[in-house]
Amino acid sequence: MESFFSEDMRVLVQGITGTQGRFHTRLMLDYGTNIVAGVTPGKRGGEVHGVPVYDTVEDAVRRNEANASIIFVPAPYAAEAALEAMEAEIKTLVIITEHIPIRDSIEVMSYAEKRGVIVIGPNTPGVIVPVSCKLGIMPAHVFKEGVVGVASRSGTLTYEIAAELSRSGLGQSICLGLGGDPVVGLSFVDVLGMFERDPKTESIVLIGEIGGNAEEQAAEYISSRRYPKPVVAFVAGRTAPRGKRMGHAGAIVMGETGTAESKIDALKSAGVDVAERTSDIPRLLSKSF
Amino acid sequence: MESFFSEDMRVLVQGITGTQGRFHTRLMLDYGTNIVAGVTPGKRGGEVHGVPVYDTVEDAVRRNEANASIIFVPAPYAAEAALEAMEAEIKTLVIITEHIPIRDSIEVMSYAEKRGVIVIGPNTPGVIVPVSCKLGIMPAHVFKEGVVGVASRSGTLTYEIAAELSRSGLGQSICLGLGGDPVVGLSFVDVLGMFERDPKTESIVLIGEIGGNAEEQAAEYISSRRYPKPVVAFVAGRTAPRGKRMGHAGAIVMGETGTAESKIDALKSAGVDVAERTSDIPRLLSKSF
Amino acid sequence: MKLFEFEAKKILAEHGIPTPRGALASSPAEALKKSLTLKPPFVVKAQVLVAGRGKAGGIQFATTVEQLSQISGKILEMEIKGLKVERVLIEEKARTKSELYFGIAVDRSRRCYVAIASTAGGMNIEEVAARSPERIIKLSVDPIFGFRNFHATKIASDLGYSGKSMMGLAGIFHRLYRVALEYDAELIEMNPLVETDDEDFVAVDARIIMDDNALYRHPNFRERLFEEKKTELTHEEIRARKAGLAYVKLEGDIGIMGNGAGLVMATLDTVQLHGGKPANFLDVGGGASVDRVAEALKILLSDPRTSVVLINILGGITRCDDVAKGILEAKTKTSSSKPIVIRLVGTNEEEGQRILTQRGIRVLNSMDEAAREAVKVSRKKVS
Amino acid sequence: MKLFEFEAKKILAEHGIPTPRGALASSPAEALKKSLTLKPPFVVKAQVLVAGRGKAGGIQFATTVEQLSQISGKILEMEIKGLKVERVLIEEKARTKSELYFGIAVDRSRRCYVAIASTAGGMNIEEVAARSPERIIKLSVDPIFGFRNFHATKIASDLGYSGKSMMGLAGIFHRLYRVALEYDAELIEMNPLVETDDEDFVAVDARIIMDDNALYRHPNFRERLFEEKKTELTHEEIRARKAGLAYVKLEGDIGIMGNGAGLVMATLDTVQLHGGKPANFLDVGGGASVDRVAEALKILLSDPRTSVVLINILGGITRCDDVAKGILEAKTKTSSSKPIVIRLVGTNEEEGQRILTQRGIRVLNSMDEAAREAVKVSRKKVS
Repeated sequence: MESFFSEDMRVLVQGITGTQGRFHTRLMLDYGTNIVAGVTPGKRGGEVHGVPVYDTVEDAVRRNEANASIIFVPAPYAAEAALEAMEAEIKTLVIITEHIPIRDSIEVMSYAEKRGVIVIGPNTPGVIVPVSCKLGIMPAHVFKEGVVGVASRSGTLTYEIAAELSRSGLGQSICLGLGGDPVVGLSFVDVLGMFERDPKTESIVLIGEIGGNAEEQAAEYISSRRYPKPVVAFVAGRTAPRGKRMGHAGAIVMGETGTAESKIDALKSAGVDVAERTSDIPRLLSKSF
Repeated sequence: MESFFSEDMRVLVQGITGTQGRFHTRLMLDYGTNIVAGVTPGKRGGEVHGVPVYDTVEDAVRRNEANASIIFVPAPYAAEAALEAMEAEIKTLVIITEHIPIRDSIEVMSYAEKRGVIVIGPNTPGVIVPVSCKLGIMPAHVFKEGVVGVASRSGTLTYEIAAELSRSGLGQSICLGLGGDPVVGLSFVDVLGMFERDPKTESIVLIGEIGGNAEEQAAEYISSRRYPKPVVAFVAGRTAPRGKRMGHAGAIVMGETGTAESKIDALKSAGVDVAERTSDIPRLLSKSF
Repeated sequence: MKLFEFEAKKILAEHGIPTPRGALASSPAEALKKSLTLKPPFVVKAQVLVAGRGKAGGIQFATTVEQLSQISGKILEMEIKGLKVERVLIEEKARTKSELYFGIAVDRSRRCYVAIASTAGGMNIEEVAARSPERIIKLSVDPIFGFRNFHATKIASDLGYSGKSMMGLAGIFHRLYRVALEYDAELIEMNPLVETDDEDFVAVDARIIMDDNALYRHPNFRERLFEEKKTELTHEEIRARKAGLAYVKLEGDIGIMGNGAGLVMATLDTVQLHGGKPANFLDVGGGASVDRVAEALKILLSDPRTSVVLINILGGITRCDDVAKGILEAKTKTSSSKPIVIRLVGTNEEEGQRILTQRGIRVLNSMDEAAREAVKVSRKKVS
Repeated sequence: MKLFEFEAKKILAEHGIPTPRGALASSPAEALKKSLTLKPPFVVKAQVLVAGRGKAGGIQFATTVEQLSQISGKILEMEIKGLKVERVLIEEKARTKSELYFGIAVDRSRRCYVAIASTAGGMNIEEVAARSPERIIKLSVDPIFGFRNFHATKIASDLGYSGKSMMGLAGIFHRLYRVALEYDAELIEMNPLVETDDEDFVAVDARIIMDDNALYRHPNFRERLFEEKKTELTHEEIRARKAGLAYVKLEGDIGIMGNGAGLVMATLDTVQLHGGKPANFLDVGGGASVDRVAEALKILLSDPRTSVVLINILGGITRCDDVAKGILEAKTKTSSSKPIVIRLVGTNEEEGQRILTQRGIRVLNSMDEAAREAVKVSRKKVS
């Protein structure tokens, strides 16, 4: 996955000394991720699983040439952490943190755009390239190396579908969680562009859900440019009532906007196979080979 | 003066319906300045000396292709007016207004830098190219067409010196007021660069005063690159006490910083002739021809 | 978090945005008393946190204080969309020349705030956008540059106003943006914003939805998340929220819980696909403890509408043994005999499944199978 | 506009920055009474708006309340650099482990705010910068991005602090930046910011200079510009400020006024070049009215130190006839016989010169000539 999953990725963990940060640093290291440094203000000089800890991102970057960062910092400080990373020239940013205020996310995305930084999340399980690298919190064992690119707005549902794919012998080239918040960095459209350019990815699964219009935009993108790789989609939330937030801050139907029907209709019109059940996805994908 | 005084300058007057705006619009028109529109929120549809008035800069620019603006808006709204002009793609901005808070000026300069906008002022008499164009409030009769470029941090003192020059037969290629505030747009260094590239300008007069270190930086610039055109300087405020603001917000010696001695010494070391009296300037200039 | 109309108006007024003169009352007597300082005609408005109160009779007019008192009494006895009316807002009715809409919302795809204005005030703005898009003015707000006075001026000018009216209107727009930022609003609107006969503007209705995730910056409002009367939530929803669970009440009879919002939504969808009706959405979240799982299940079991509970867990951070223990604890504590269909896979699944099967509880492996089973059980129950 | 130390500290404390416990007193009795709630040792500090009060004896220490009362009395009788001490600040003396400097200033050449920190606290920061630049940490603040928590952390870390101390210090830095913005400070500093024996931090001295041009945003402070006791200004300076004139008192005997700051400064310089000593700087500004010119001249004529007044006007927006009328008015009103040397050229100069010469007043044409003349007249007067 060229644009941000380069061979020489040197990863920083922000909030490395917290429970989550510490736990997942261990799992990411085990998976083979090249973690070079961690940051927690006030904890300079410490170590987490052999990874040196710094007070500031600038310091960590200067001494370890980190170029990507994964953020486990609590919500009230997470946006600040993202801005700090960007100011220190970090170019790929995975924000795991949930419950970041929208206002803060908007600011982060605005800077990211101005500085050409790729942001994944917030409120994302992260990204995994089976079986070489993991920048996230997903359970590694459900993923298998292969040629299906997966992009999703949800966490556990992605594991469910990845597990179905793996069981059916359909490994994944990369799985990306875009994040369950209303305002996130990478969109389906961005990711479709990356998948198209990625030689390893042969077909794509999009896992959408109610709220917003990211799926409609993906459909528009697919149909307008006659997208060259087969795409299968699943959209969660057909049964969701209006005006209620379904767990994710972003999963809400506002008025007529963001219904599952709208998304499914748009995707189908764009020629995308939309699965009714997660268990149908492997079959629909196989059809396309 | 290439960079901002192009032939096709189409000027907007912000605050055109105020007393100052109205008065100087008349004088600028008389001088031959190509004023195409004016802006005062709430005054759309009106006219000032035949110039159409709009509510917003965007509207004025869209309908009249203005590319420069002169601002007469009162201090509490002047920075906002400057930002509005920049958002509407105005590329040359003269801010006449005095008493703009520093915090506001800092914001304006920051945007100007990011957007590549040239800002002259605030607290400036503006800029004049005798005898073709005036974007300012200076009394036109003291200026004469010629080959001396003048840049100054002061208003009346510039008129005094321009009058001396004109009387001595030394016309001016352009006279620029940089502004008497601590934070202004164009600096002596910027202007020296412009003068160097301007074929019409053969020699230069810099009129400095106490406060800040713009003159020291000009000296550094002149000596470091062996500046190719002769420069004569005058620095006002040798007798000024420390810690007192001498009329201009920017004219204040803070601690050891910003004294006239420091400036004069730096300029002399850089090979600049520094006049003791304004009346000496024509003689020093003539020497250089 | 939704604010009541009277709260939103108070905030607007504090920020220099004109609102009608009025007062809050929780009884006809109080309404009568407070109306004495107001000039007729009046309007009486139910203070409930649901849309569509007008159509439900929650907004009525009165020309005399007696009539106002009588109407207040009637409205205070209403229940609108399941919510009891506890208070009414009594106000002087604005002398309307025209009605505008102005609001600030989040534009997800552009990832910024967007200012929305229309001369079609008083109507549902989404309907206006759908039917007469030419009547809608939208302006994306650069998050760093902000919504400046001149942006407000531009909108007011584009709405067709000029001179003093335009300046006044622009001032109101600009102030509303400042309120939006200050209160971390994910939606703020004045609808209608009324232009009166004497060419003043007044926000006749106002709505603020605060971003729940930002409530730590607004401690005054934070505790309200857990107060039934100050939210539009049901008793069960409040209880779930207190336990840190994401819960939404639905109309059906199959109680559903799982881990992860997307997975639970998909579970609901699968149940419906098989002909069943979900009674709720309940996400226990990631890495749920024994206690949290138990509390979640207790909420579902105690819901009288529920005929069967479907549990769908795919353990990642969540451990299946913890889930199994939570299920047992809830069953013991509630002594409910309602059937429970369980799908439990992922981290520590052998241990989790063992704990349950030891107690004679069957555990399924696929979501689809579990959903089908739950629907089957619910049908039996109902018939 | 300079704030008093006690005011600056109050603002800092309100923003969560620790300051020593203390109280303000304007008499020894009050100092004694208020010291009873404080723990010795004490420090007594003159509240005057000039630098160098320490060297002038305006800061003294006391170990008992009696001593404190006595010292307060002594300081309250002082006059420091021409300013009477009206109040003292009595405080608990901090148990100092080390002294730091932290401030926010305007960086003119980079056109932004700059945060400045040093471990050489308690000293003049400019001297430190000149002598030991390696002890100074500077960080330019991007005006749009702002001074963020992590910038503060970086500075605290670079100063050599770690762990809890670093976090505490960073918090103080960050709060000071917020104070700077909120109060439109052109300079704000804590010097020294003391690290105490128990590793807390406390701002032992604090200074805020507000941007005069921003005072319209701070109405509480605005009126103070014109109160003698709340500024470092002399009576004449206050009077001039009220009239909208820029006036600075100097040491000499030649009163000087003109239009335009640069021109007046150049006039002062020229006078000195000819061996004269300016009594003041006075700029009547652009387009001065008859009244403003008259008031300006009255201020100069009424100054007992002044032997001669030099008026240097180059009319642009300013009209020479208005200036001439103003001069006549002031001469009539004050019936002063002090000589006035006048240079008057520019807009309407014929009319202006005519008005004066009709009354037998000579008018010169060049600044240099006028300066020379004024010096000559002053020499005659003095000799």
